[in-house]
Amino acid sequence: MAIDAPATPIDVASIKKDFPILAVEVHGKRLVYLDSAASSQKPTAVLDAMDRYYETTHANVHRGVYTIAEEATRLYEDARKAMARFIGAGSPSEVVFTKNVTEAINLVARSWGGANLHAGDVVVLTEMEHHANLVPWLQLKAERGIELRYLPVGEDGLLDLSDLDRTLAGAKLVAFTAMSNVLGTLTPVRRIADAAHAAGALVLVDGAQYTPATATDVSELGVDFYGVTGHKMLGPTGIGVLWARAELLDAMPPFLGGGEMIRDVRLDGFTTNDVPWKFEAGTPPIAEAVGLEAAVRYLETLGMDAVRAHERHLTAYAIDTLTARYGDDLRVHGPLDADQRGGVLSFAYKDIHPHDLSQVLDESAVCVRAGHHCAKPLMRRLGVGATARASFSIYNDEADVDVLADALADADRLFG
Amino acid sequence: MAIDAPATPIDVASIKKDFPILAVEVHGKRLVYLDSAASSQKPTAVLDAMDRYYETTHANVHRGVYTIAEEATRLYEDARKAMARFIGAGSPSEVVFTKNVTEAINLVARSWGGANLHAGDVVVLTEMEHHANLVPWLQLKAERGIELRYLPVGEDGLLDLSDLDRTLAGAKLVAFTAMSNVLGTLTPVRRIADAAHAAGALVLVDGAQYTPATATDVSELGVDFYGVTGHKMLGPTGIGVLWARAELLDAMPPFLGGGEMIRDVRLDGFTTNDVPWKFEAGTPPIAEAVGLEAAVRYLETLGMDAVRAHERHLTAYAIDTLTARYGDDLRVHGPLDADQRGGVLSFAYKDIHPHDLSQVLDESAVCVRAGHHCAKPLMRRLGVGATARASFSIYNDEADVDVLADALADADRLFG
Amino acid sequence: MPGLEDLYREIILDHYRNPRNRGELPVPPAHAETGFNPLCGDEITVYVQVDGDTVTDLRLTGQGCSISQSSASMMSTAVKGRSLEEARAVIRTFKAMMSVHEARLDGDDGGPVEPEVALGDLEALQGVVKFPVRIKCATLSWNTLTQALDSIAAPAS
Amino acid sequence: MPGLEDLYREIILDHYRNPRNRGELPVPPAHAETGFNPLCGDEITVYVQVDGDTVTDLRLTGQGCSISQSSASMMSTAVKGRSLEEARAVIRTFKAMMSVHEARLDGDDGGPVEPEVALGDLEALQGVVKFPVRIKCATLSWNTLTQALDSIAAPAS
Ligand SMILES: Cc1ncc(COP(=O)(O)O)c(C=O)c1O
Ligand SMILES: Cc1ncc(COP(=O)(O)O)c(C=O)c1O
Repeated sequence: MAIDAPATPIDVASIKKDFPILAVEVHGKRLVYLDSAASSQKPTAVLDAMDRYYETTHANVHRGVYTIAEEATRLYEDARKAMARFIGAGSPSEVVFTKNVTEAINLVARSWGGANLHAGDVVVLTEMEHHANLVPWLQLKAERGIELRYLPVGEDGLLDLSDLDRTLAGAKLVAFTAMSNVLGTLTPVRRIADAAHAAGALVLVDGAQYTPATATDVSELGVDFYGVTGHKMLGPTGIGVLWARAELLDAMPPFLGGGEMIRDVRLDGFTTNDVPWKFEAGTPPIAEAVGLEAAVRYLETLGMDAVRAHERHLTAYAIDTLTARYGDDLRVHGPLDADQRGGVLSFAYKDIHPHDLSQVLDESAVCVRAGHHCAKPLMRRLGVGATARASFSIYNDEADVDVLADALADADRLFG
Repeated sequence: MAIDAPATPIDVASIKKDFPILAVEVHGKRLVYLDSAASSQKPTAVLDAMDRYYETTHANVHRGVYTIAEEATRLYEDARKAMARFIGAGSPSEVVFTKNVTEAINLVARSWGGANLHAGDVVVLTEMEHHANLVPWLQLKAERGIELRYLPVGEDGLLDLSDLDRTLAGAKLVAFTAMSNVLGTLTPVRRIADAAHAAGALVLVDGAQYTPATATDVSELGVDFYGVTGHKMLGPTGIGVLWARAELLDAMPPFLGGGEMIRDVRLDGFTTNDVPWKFEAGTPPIAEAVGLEAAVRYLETLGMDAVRAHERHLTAYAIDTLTARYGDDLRVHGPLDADQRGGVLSFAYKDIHPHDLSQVLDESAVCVRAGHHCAKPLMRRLGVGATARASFSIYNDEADVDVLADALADADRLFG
Repeated sequence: MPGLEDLYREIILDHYRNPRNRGELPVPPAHAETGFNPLCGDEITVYVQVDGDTVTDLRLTGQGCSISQSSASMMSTAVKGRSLEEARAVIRTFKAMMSVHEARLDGDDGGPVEPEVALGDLEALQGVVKFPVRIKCATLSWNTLTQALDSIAAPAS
Repeated sequence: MPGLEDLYREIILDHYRNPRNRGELPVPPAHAETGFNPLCGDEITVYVQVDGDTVTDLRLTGQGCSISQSSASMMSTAVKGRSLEEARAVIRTFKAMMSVHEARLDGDDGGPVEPEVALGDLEALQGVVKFPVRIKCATLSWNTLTQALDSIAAPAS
């Protein structure tokens, strides 16, 4: 959804008021939430939309004739349309609601992969994938002997594409993240997708970090499968999205079996419903879809280009501030150029373990994540066991970065 | 969770005030919600718990050191404990959160079934199962040639167990509902479970309708796997539960792959986390778990024996009222004795199609479901294409039944 | 809120009570296709006999609500005896009448379409569009007929 | 809210800065076991040498936070030279000290347990129970040692 009009800058002071949790105090101090890459906070508009739904309209969808059931169905399907619009899908029927992006990727691995991947078939991943885009393929490797190849990560934290064509040769699928949840790296999606298609492979992109941070258009990206997760984009927990090109979804066998996804069931067999419902077994996350639509509308009102500009600025400010202040004591993982990364900043400070760092920062009510960030292979590639990671969203500003910078000095006092 | 103290009767007038949607008007009339078997309404306590969580505590669970992440983790794991207590589980580690009960049953079919069911192995189901407990097994039948046998439904709407032992002979699993979502029939869970175990089979019970309606104790029921779904028991959409005996869960291979469910991931393989997390790939439904705990507490405060007594009474009242008023023009499907059924009442009225009936009832703001209720094989067994179904919860009273009875007369005027 | 009289017009109830063209046709030479409404369980089987360029006969079996049954019955009278091309035009026009709101439910945003042919009695079904869930009832027989005509045009190899 | 000084006692920081018994032992005759903290990525390998009834040597490699490293270091000094039975008693007592709150996180409700042996310096780790997420850090090496002792007791066939 590219927006051509110049973006109105993000007004963080007013945005902060939309997020009730930011008024919370921890240890008597204002909460400085720098962990949006793990899960974003939710604006009042999202909570209100869900409450309003439960308080006026709730009923199970797709099966009721009465007024509120019809209205619940309409709201649920409207959320699908909003999501389709937000990621540039050709049609809402290409949008499948899942419980999170992890399920979306598993759905592709089990359904499309189950039908199309056989012993010896090649799937190309990268060294910077989240476990959500590693384990489903490792499961297929263990179960049916597919071969996995990895695009390496260079010293600069970018994907090393020097051997791209050879790595892609003969591959059936290339699956990779559009933005690293550890390094912040933005990957060249279109370039890899075009090369993959030229090699005869399909392309799955994990958009969990990318879509909350930038304008997304799946057809401009030129991909075949795309996944996002609601809770990282101001939406509720319990919902994710798989988008796939219609003809792929049509041809794929069903995944989970149950209500909603069938056309007919007999004691000896069943036939499946049309897409996207074929892939939505059981009662879907109805209120969560309503909440996700409110999140999408909130982001659309800000404009995703403004969101990107804001986070780009804040990331550059953070890199500048931290390195100016701590010099060689602080090492930023990944590209230093904010144009090449989203608002996710992994760093090492002296030799203080990230766990200890995060614990000390918590005393200043600063929330940063410490650990492997569900990317253990990348940790091994970086030669570390864990990193400390600060990540930014629309409700963060330079003052938040300054609090982080100040709080690092405390860690120094304890462990220096 | 059997409660021995005599149950305090349900005070519907005061309960109605806890459910905001019941104050809504449709076509200028008070909403009479008689579709709780499809999805129950939510008390303010549940919505408040989720709002409070998002407004004060939200962070991703299990990975953060900082205060609100630790608190979010505690709330999520407390919800697991509450759920364990509510269904009489031996330990919270036997409780896996899923997106709905459909996923819970698919998890057993794919994980346990994938490891233990081979061509020719027998799974016993019943003719009254919901598609959620049919399609996963039909998928395994199509994929690997397991054999399905069905316990029949008698003319009285009860399971016909006259041939039970022969049906169970050689079976590996018996999977059935504790309460029919169409007929309301309560099935003899313990008796079937004991017979199944004697025959060497494991037992999966679909508790989607049973647990919202009666005190549940999985060890008293004597089952091996048990599933429930949050949105039918006053909880939010987007969450369900699989309970299974610890040693079964321990031995089962993982289901979905991704974050949370791993111990270690390398480029060439992975090892799994402990139960229950082994089965919870990706960010779980955190707020939904918090909401579900609030729902469980709400039900515990009423007392499940009181809930059962109330719904039993209302069902008997409805059967009496409708048959007294409409005689042979109205036929109730399933057992007529309220002791043998929960608060779910499928019926046929003259030869008016259920769809038309439901449409006409909606004019009186009466919400009943019309259709196959995701139980097409049972529809065929009953010799109908669809039924109209009224179902009751704690917020329904005799006045609601009376409105239903009156509204049926309108249908008569139009179609009689 | 639209009233029930918008939905249950007299002509609809008449076709429901006295369905036209009920029954089967021998297959072959006729072609049979069964459609399901996965939402409510309605099933309809359309038997269609095409000779040369003409839909010479059309019969219906199955069960469903007043809307699905009367729509099927009206369809049978509207299509029987027509040329294949005319039959397709009727189907397109009827689907277009339904589509604005069916689209609403399905997610596709098809705009309104100019009517190609007069729909006559079938216009009574226009009231259905105010009840989006019931649109699937009204279109079930039409989608099933389309499938039948498609497989006559391109027989399975 | 407990303060950081409850967590980072001086003795803990000392063991973190100057870890005892770092290194490897030749396998065999020693036995090695690696443990992972799936939450944060900490890894620890415990090398343990048992001769007859005695834990004659114990060495540690791996990486982790101050809590996991100091707990491992203190464990090594507490267990080395002890009989197998004494070592197990130390493990049980330490785990009991951690368990009330670990249970909180895991869901198991184990009540408090009478200490079987004096824990000495290890008691400094008691402050960890106020930071439930860090308990997994403190118990990592202990769980790994338990696994090592178990597989020495019952060697894989
Ligand atoms: C008996 C029974 N089993 C399973 C289900 C499926 O529940 P869900 O759609 O929440 O997975 C239902 C309700 O739809 C039910 O009534
Ligand atoms: C890049 C990436 N992919 C996948 C995921 C998994 O998302 P979820 O846990 O919502 O399924 C995450 C976040 O945890 C992520 O950052």
